[in-house]
Amino acid sequence: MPVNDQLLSLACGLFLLCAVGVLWRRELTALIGLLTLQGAALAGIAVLLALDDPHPEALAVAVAVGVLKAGVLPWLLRRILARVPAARETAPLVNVAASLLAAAAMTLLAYAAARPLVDLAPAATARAAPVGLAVVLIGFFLAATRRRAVSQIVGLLLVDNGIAAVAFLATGGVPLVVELGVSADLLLAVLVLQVLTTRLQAAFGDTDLDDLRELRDR
Amino acid sequence: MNPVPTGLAAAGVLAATGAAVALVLPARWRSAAVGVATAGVGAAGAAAGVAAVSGHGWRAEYPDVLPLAGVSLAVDPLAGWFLLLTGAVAVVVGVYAIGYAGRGGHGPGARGPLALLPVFVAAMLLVPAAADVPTFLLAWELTAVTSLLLVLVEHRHGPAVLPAGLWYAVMTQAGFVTILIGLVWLAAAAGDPSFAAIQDAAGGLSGPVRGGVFVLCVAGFAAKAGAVPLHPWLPRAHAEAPAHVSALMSAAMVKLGVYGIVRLGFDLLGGGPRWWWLALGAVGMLSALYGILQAAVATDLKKLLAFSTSENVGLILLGLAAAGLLASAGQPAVAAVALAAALLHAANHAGFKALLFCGAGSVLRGTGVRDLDRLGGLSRRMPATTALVCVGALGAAALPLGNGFVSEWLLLQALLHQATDAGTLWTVVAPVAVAVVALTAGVGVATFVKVVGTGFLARPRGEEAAAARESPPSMVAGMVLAAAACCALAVLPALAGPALDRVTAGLRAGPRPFEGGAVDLRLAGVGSTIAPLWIAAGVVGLAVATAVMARLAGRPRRRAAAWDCGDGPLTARMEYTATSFAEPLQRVFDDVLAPEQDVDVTPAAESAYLVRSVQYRRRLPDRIEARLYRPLIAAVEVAGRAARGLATGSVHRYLAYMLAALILVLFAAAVR
Amino acid sequence: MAAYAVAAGQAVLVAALAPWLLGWMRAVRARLEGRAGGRFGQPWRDLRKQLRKEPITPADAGVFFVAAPPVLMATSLLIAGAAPYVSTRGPLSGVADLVVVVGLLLLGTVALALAGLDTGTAFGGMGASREMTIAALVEPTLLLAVFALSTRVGSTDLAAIVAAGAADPARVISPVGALAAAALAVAVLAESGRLPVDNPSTHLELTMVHEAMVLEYAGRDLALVEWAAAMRLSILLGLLATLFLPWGVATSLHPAALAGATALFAVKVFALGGLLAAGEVFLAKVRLFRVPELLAGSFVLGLLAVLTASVLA
Amino acid sequence: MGLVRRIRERGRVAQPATPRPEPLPAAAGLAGSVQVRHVDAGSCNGCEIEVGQAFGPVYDAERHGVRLVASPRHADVLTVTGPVTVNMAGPLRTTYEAMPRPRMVVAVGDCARDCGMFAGGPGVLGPVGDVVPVDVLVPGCPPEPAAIVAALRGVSGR
Repeated sequence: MPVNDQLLSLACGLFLLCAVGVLWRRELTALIGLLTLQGAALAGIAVLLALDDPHPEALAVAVAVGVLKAGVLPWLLRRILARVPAARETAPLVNVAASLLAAAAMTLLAYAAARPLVDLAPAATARAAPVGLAVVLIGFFLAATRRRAVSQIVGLLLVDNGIAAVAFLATGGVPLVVELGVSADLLLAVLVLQVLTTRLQAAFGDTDLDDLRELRDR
Repeated sequence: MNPVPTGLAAAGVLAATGAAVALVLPARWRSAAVGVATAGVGAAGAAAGVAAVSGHGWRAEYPDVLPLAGVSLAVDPLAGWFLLLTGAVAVVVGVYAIGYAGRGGHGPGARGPLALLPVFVAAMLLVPAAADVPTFLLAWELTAVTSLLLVLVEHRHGPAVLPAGLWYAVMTQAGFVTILIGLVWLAAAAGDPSFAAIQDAAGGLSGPVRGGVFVLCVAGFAAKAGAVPLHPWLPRAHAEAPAHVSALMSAAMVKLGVYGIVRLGFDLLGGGPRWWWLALGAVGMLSALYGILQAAVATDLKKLLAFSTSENVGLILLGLAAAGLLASAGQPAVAAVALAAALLHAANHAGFKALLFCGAGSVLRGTGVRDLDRLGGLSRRMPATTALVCVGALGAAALPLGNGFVSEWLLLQALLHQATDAGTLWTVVAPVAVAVVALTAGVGVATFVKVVGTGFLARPRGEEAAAARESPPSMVAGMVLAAAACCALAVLPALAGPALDRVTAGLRAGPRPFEGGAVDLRLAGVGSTIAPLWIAAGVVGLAVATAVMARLAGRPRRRAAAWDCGDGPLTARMEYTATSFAEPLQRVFDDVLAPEQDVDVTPAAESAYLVRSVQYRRRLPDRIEARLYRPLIAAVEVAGRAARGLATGSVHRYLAYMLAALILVLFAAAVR
Repeated sequence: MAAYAVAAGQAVLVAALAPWLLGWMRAVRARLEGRAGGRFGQPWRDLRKQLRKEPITPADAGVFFVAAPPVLMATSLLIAGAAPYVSTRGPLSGVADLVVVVGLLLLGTVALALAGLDTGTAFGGMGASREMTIAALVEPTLLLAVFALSTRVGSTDLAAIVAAGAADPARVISPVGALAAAALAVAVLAESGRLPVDNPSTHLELTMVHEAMVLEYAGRDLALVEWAAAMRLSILLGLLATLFLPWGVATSLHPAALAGATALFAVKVFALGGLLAAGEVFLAKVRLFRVPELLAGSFVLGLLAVLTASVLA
Repeated sequence: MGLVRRIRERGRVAQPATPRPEPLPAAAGLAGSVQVRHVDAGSCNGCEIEVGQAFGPVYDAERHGVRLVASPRHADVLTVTGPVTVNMAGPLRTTYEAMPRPRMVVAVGDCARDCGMFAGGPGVLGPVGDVVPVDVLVPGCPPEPAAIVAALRGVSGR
């Protein structure tokens, strides 16, 4: 196996492990740390793919992705966290052990489901595409089962990272405009959630999103 | 002279004699005579089985025995394996029953129950020997009816016996109906009810017919085998039946369900598409996990053993599913290993479960209780039973030195063998199956540590256990036979290698699973070897050597009261009970088991902070039963109430119904 | 014949090394905690003394209590002799199977758990119950790691796996190897009763797992139990070392190769032990009911290792 | 990480060891390894604080082969503090009985020797020597950790 492929599979493994780690840990700071690492792994994947087929645009996308995912977004999340005292995911809707087993099941599902995709383009890069799919599923799962607003943002970011990874691996790169557009959307979402979290904290003294039910008209 | 028909004929004659003798002899001699006869039936059947697995085939037609269909018998290596297994269990149970049923002629020692015992065994021997659909169905139904009557033997002794019998009757008859429909459909489609003809014609049948037959029959067979979710009769019937009947049912009769699946799936239909085996594997994994989790938290000894039966049947079904899946993925060598694992595990389970149910019977007889929370201290009072149960528990826990280990090792070898060209499905299913087998094995170990540790060791937890008596010699002798079989299977499984080779070869499942080897079990398709004899010799030898050397180095041993933290002697109430032992596991699997717990704290009169007593109650309802069967039973009750409008009690009306039905049938025939 | 001598030599080596390893790990820990700590040889002195002291059987205990220490010791010795720590040319091919090794370890655990229940004390039962719970939950992780390792060679035979790894180092340093190593490492912590699953140096009965089972043992019984426990740690660390750092394991029976392999084995195990001891300074014991989370995590790692193995195959 | 820095800055806090004391002939069978079980037979807990210090990082009895254990079955030496009260006499005796032979008793503190200021008090039975045979006495009210360590070193011989 060429060195490049080895590095690529290493980056993909790290990418998936970070997602599993996000389910495993309860401390919100650790979550953000893992997200940063995952962003770096994603950027690594992008760089490796760009080096495979030297193209200035692809390299630019890779660098932009790295700055955004491993730099800007984690920084924003840390700022949110600084204002919110609850630093742990104390009681997720699904307990951690069950979440991890669910993650295992989703990984298996992703692997089985992505098989046709892999057969379509039997390159080394496409073989790793199920990793991205698994991360998308784990991200959704995280967003659906965690109470803290920050965990849910992290979940959404995982989904985005997963989509980006699938796109990179399956097609060898996303058009610059699409990727940047999606990322801008996401940036906006994070900023809105940041405001929301702060308000939530001010109103309820907590950032449990289940409290939002209280706002409903009866 | 061919030993197979001789053995079978001897079994038939002995069964008839035994039944007749039971009806004639006075109570004093009855159990001994019937026990010997039953053991004889078993020995004859086992001899026929041994002959069959060592290469003696046999087939015969008796067209005049039954009107219309006749009886057709044939014994091939597969049938021989199950004959051997059933016969061996019957030998153990026959010897055991001499003492167990010899209690002044009531309960299991009464005329009827004793007369039924050899008949039940003979019926079970007839099932694998059947060579056409009518004979098979006849033998199957005979087995079901005799076992049902035997389950009901102690119905005057406990209120739970009748409901248990009802559950068993309904489930086994429902299962019989699905098997009947399936096999008749298959025979109709093949044009001939004989197994040989079906085998020839099965390849040409359409996919939906084959699939439909497989689903119908496997549902019936799985119900008989006690696979989850068709298991609710099992913990009830096994717990409430007399111990020797439980042993026969759990060790032998349940295996007939496995036999049915093997016969149908691998022989008659000759393999099938992937979805058959995926479904079977899912049932197997569910049975294994759910069975062992329920066993882990059960405190009723016989109920625990019954759930463990579900678990082991699950593992066997998983092995069969793996064999089918691998065969359909073009991996015949590994498929043969998986099939051999399933068959060997069936034999191993027969050995240790017969032993354990007999042991449970001895405990029940010696103490009068089967609740582990009230047992304990039996290792002093019932040393022989304790030692024998330990042999069985070692096998059931699938630990090295026990017989269950070898077959679970084989199963794991088949599952671990990552065949790269077996397809995505296998890559995804195999790790899940390995994890399920591993978790099952782990929880199984905890379960049987609980059985031995809280049931037999330390101090008695109730006065019944404190007054325990050892069983009579014939019961111990029966258990010794079973234990000897377990030890043989544990240490020298290679002896079964040629037989298993012949069985798999007969099923055209693939090449021989084993490479020769007198002591090692060497796998042909997978590059692994196990040497149970060396493992056993190593552990025992090193343990003895260590003990001797340590003794030579040190001082003599002293016996003293257990360390009580300086505060008075320890009482039995301070011991861990079976419930407390299983509590951590119960908490870990809270979401699966959903126990109902109450804690009542009664404060003292002086202050709310001083506690006078704490009461803890726990109930573990069977969730699958509650979710699946309760609604079904409720629906049936509603339908029954509605149907009562049809039955007014008027004879004229009933006759009119019959007339209407007859006209309807004739009309349908005429139109067609 | 030479192969049997190698097996016996390995058993003696592990038995001799195990107390030293314990002493070394205690010393590392003491150093990091600012203490002076005992000498490396202290566990050996403890064992020598305990072997000479009087064993005591509780009044209500039976044969299980007396038999458990030799059985535990026997399983440890057998694994130590059979596993390819020094040479892949072991004579015990039907014993040196990864699944058999897992089973033998479990057999030792069961012997001790039954002994704990046999004493009839509350702590004995408590320790047995907890130990069996953990042992049951560790099994899936262990076997998935076995799965990932055996995929590459198509056999669960330890010697074959190690020989293949020693021949082709690139296979070992791969995502599969890393994931399987991580999964196995967590399982090893749980099996050998180290932090964060169990605290080997606790004096508080309510937090004990392994210690609670052996509270009744005295004299040579205790010596055997502690020696065997130390050996199990060496065995497990040795397995990690030989499976994931297989270099230097002798593939022949040449004396020089064997001597080099022995020295290298000791170095590897002590390095891993030092790492473990240093890591433990930073860890606290987790609650018993958080242990399933830890094991579920390592289970996922094992599963990923298996999947990666089949993807990259 | 903060802990790493703390470890690097703090280094070793253990005091340097004094020369090896004369070993007790009665303790020759222990051969440099002593496991200690502690019983508070009714002390004011002053001695407990000092015993705790003796096993702490500064005095660090572990470097002399002395370790605290969780069960008398594991112990060679019983350390006892305080005058023996009526209620603790029985547990003290059982603890001693529960220890495997050879076994020794180290009485720590003046109260353990002669009941100290509690002598003649209601509920006080007498000094430790009245209940179990005492091999070594550590005087002081409370004794210094160094004295306790020295006494234990005499037993361990290291």
